[in-house]
Amino acid sequence: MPGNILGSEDIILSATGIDKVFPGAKALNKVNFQLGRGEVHALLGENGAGKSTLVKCITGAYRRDGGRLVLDGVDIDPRDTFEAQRLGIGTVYQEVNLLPNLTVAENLFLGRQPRRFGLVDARAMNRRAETLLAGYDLDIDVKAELSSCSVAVQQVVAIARAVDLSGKVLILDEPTASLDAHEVEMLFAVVRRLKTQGLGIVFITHFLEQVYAICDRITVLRNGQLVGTREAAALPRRELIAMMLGRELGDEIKTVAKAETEEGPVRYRFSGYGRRGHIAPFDLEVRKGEVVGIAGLLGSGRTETAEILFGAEKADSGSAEIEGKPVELTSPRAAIRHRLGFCPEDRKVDGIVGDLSVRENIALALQARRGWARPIPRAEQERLADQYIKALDIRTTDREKPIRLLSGGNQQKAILARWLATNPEFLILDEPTRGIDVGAHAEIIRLIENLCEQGMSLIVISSELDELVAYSHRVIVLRDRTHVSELVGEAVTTAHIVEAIAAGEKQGASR
Amino acid sequence: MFGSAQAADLTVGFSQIGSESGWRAAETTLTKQQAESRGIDLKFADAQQKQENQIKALRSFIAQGVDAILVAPVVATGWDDVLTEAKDAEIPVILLDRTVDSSEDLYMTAVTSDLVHEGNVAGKWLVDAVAGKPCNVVELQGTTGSSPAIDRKKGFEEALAGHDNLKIIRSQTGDFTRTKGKEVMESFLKAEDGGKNICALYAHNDDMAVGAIQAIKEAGLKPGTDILVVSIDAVPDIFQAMAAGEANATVELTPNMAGPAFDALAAFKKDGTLPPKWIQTESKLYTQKDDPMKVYEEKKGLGY
Amino acid sequence: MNPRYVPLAATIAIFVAAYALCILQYPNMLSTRVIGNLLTDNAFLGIAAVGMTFVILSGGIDLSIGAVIAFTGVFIAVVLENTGLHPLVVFVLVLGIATLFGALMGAIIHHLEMPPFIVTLAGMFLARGMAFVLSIDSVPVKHPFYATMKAFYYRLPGGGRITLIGGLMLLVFAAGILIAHRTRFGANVYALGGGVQTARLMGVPVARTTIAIYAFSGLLAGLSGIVFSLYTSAGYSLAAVGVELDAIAAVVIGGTLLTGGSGFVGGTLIGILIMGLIQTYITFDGSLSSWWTKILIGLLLFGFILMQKGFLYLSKGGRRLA
Amino acid sequence: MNALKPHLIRLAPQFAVLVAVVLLISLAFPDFLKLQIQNGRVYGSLVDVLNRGAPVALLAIGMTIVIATRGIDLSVGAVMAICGAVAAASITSGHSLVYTLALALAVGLLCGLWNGILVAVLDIQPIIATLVLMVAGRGIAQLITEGAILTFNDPGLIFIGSGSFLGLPMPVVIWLVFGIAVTLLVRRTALGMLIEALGINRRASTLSGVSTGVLLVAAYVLSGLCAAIAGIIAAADIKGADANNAGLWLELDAILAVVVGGNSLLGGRFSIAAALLGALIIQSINTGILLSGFPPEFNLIIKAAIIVLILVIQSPRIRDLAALFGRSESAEATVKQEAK
Ligand SMILES: Nc1ncnc2c1ncn2[C@@H]1O[C@H](COP(=O)(O)OP(=O)(O)OP(=O)(O)O)[C@@H](O)[C@H]1O
Ligand SMILES: Nc1ncnc2c1ncn2[C@@H]1O[C@H](COP(=O)(O)OP(=O)(O)OP(=O)(O)O)[C@@H](O)[C@H]1O
Ligand SMILES: [Mg+2]
Ligand SMILES: [Mg+2]
Repeated sequence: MPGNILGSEDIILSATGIDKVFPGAKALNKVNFQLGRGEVHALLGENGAGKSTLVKCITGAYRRDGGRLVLDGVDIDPRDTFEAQRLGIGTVYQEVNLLPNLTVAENLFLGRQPRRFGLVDARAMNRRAETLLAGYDLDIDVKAELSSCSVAVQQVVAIARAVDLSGKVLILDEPTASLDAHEVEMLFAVVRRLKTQGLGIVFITHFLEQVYAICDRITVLRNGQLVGTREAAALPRRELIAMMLGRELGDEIKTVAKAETEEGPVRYRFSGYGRRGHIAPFDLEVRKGEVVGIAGLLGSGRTETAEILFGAEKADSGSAEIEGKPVELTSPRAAIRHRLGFCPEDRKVDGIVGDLSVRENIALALQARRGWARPIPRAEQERLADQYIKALDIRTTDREKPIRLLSGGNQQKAILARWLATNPEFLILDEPTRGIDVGAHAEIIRLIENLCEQGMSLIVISSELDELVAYSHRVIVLRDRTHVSELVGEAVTTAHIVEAIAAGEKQGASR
Repeated sequence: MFGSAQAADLTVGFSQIGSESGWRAAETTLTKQQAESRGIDLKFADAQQKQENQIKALRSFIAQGVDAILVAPVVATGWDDVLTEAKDAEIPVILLDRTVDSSEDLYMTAVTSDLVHEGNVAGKWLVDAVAGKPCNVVELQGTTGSSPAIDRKKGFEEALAGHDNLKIIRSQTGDFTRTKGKEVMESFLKAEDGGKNICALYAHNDDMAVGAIQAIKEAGLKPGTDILVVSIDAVPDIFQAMAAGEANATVELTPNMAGPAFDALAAFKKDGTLPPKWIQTESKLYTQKDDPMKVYEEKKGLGY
Repeated sequence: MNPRYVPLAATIAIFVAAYALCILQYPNMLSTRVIGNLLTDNAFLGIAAVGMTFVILSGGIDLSIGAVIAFTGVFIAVVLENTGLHPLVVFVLVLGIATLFGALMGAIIHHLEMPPFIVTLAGMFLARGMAFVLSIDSVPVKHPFYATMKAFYYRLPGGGRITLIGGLMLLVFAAGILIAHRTRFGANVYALGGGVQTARLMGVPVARTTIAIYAFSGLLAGLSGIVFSLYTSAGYSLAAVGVELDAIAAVVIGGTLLTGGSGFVGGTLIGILIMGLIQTYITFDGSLSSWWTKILIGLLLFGFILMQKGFLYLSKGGRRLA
Repeated sequence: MNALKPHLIRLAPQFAVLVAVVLLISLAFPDFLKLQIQNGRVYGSLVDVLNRGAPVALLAIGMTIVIATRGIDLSVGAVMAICGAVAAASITSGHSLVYTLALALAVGLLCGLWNGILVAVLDIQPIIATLVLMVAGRGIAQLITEGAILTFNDPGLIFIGSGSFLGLPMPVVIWLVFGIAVTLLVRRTALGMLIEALGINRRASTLSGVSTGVLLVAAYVLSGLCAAIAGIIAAADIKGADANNAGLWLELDAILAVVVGGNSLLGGRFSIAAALLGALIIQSINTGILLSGFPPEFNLIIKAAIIVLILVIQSPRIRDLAALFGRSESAEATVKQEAK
């Protein structure tokens, strides 16, 4: 077994023989994990491999069923995350785990507010919060409630909090899932700084470029078991993927020459569509079998565009047409009746129905469209669920498991399955590949391509420009809640998109 | 800033406990009628069964500067402060239907019946009715902790003391309601051999007795014959039952407490005569011999 | 203005407007007597409502407070009657019991993962049951110390009084505001209200906080019981029935969300005053029958909630899809 | 049979508790289990439990659905009083039985609609929204009866309260039939699942196209209907509408029944059958206390103690502990197998 590359005095955190059993599933099986001082250590694996579970066992969020934890040469057994924090382990959990009802500053300093005469000194706290966030280029009102911030801002806040908390170890569980390149760079700068301070950093992600950009060593898990630990520099990408999947993967992203945008008839036309204070009026046309990508920086209004198209937010100007006929898309229900589908960005809040089973979650939208009086027979639901569990490779012990017990990536796939089951003609995907592993990532992109070949129209929002470029016929670039430019056909390249965003930025700056 | 005192007419504040029973509603109706017939401006405050609300109401009557206050206290204790305040503001207070355990100089008079006495009258009737024969009695108590429940129990037990032929074999609360009266009676019947063991029922109010009578009938027994029924209050419905031979006796608690109160008040306002500290209303016993249908017709319209 | 404070501002605005309307109709309502009464008469409710605010902010509910108030009163009266203990000693004793009782409920809620609604409902049965067992009679308190405490008030010009208990309520509110907004414990309470799971992951000591919250609510219910016993000079097992619902209503009218995590202790004070105002208005009117009183209370409650909604709606300019 | 199995497993704890409570009572009072036929109807304490439990059982049906949507309905007691009063007022003023029943049920629906609109459209928190009707509703009921008990003699209406059908008291027949009907309605259609989804995550359900607003209103309307039936039964039972006391504090018993039935107050998964068992458990305790002969001042303590005991046994933590015991054994077994 590898792992003895470092001398024991260089090990800051060592987990040996960690076991974790959930009813019906063995999530971790005698996993060993060694984290060095001043090291960035990637923890990789497919969705449901047990990465988050291992992290939670280390931070005391879960009680481990077996194994030993040694921090800085001392045996530890944190009973809760509070204790782990005190021991110097700062963590960003996978789903943004902050409190929406507290202010940004309160979130940052919860449990360790600066005090004067025994009372919380709010002014000092806000000041320190501002300085802290300035280090991440985030200039927001720290007195605002967290719920008023976008997912991305929340993610940055969570990172800032964890970094500030970590004296010895920093654990980042998919911190970059909703960040764009700029924020990622910023995060890496911070990580490098911490590294020189001798912290051990655990980094979980599904973006392999990021792994190679910053990590020193890589540990791979599969099905709750340790596959191995390697030096990043000595592990070629192909081999890494094979370690993770247990098989070779073909082309990750087929940058196939996509079928020329057929100049077919416009199926969906939105003109002057907008909502005051949310998104400026825009025109949008989508053809049959066309994939329209939406790019932009955080908070540029991509999610709002999607929500308004789907009727989750009511448009207060403009009109919508489907095949030349004017339609009212004023509620999700109406949109679904016109065969639209919408896979939201924040799966925990907008997506999953936690206590319902995977089967019911998949059947939900279809059932809602059929109406309550015509239940989908149980057998049919089971067939549907099984079909998508197989097609999307959803890792679950069985289809009757409550969906909240699935790993993050697998939840995402189940939500996608919910919409595919309704057989939509127009599907809006907001960050569909967030938190999805390499294998499944490729699957989903293939799926998107298949869907549009079958004549489905798609709008895809993604922060991963490579991916966006790979399947989009057209890309719309947003800035400041305004559609600023549209790239078509040959012009759809990463470079052009970045340029369009930047041009917008310059434009904005000159204003 | 302060409202001009109404010189001509009297303004009287009335703090009523609430409206938890037909009897209470009748008392309210009669008080309003009495006030109207005397040209008194009655300020009515319903306390929703809460003493704190009654105290609040009294305070706000004082703040408004009424000429007198009627209060039907929900409980005997806890009135010293607010009564002192009223006294300081020189507003006479008359207690209706129950007394308080404050010092006597804090209120002008109390118009009440004697709750213990009521229980006693009911008990005496039963002692006489069974005439020395052994008799097992079941008791339906009022709301646990309420003063009528405590006093009517006490008075009844006093009347039975020394008559060893009478035994209270079961006693449970029926919350003064018909539903609970019926439910509890059902369980008494089950527990005492289908009711064969029970010779008489004593209920702390008529409503529970009416409920219990239904339970007895549904169990296949004859209320009034197989099981004697005696209760208190004299609400109209019990007279119907008596007329039908299903109830035997009831002790009247008159809902007209306000009449004597207003009389006393008028006398006081006229020439300062102070009434006696306790104006006791009559606790009249009605039995099947008293032409129950006639009494029913009399009482029907009183808002019970 | 920070959007956080909009509900609070709305509540205050509504209260002031409503009071002004009342005065227009009954000029007497501006007297210091009415204002003093508003404080004195609602003192016990206010104190209990502070505890309830914390519980609700944490996403829980405490249905036991009315029963605890009754128990406290009966306990004090019975002990004073049967022993030679000084009332202050009895107060300390009963506060200890009430706090322990609350802590026990908190521990059950946390460790057995049972819903607060049910645990505190059982607590309500238990506390009132214990009061019954102590005495079903209403027991007067005749200790001279009570008279001393009651003689302790500040006379306002115009005949109104700020009594000891009215002042105590204001103090408790001040302390509550300080604890809620200026201590780590307070922040943890809000954190629990935002989501127990998340709070746990963020390192909030969930067990300790939950137990402390219910213990605090128990303590204040006990204090409220003491105030009630001072207010009525008696202990009565049927006292304070349904006070928990009044307290909940006051908390919610004060702008706190029942789902937890959002609201202000100061808002609860306004809520209490609004409820007191409704009652004062009804007695000043004096023409309402028992049933119209209930209907009007319901309608006014509805009116206040509606106005608050209206304010929020206007200030936010519409809301996200629920 | 196989399809029934998960349901039976779900109901097992409630069954066990009910049996335990009944056995406990019959230990103290052996006649508790005795049933006999009298006047063509079954007669005995067990029937009393079913019969007296009718109002709470009916309320629990609606309450289960409302709680499943993550709401709560405090107004049911008051709505009972209103509907009982309406029925009594209508029958005494000479309307036909059918008209009377229709009117009372319609009023119940209306009350439910009011609550539903407050919760779903005005977005008021359920406790507070229904508190409005809880307070005002009793006033409305008293307004109808003017504070008195409105007595009636219509044999048809009385039959609903104390008549019998196939030897069973009418209230029992009514709640059984209604319970089965509602269960079939929600389980044979997709309503059950949609309500659960709504209760667990309203926003996600709305985004999936579920008409959450309509469902929410419907839940409260159903609760209003249940309260109306319960109110009619309560009035018919005592041949009079007691606006002051009908249904007083029954909302708490109904909520307790739902929870004793193992339903979560946080919404989501629900079982009506379990809630009905919960209602029976509570009624058994009540009847048992009455039969026990203890002085009434002990009623509350006994009730509280038994309920706490039941809930502790049912609490997720204790269940987990039990499961842990079971599992650690099986885990050991698998380890041994692996070793071989
Ligand atoms: N509380 C739980 N109860 C039962 N099973 C669970 C629970 N939490 C996680 N699991 C299961 O444990 C396995 C590991 O989940 P984990 O969240 O650690 O995966 P992961 O590697 O983080 O995946 P992802 O990349 O999708 O986040 C999954 O199969 C999941 O279904
Ligand atoms: N870096 C930032 N600084 C300040 N505010 C931000 C920032 N990023 C986002 N926001 C705010 O968050 C809100 C989110 O808008 P929206 O959800 O439409 O963004 P988006 O383009 O979908 O971004 P993403 O989906 O990547 O989070 C906006 O109101 C914006 O003001
Ligand atoms: Mg994970
Ligand atoms: Mg977005």
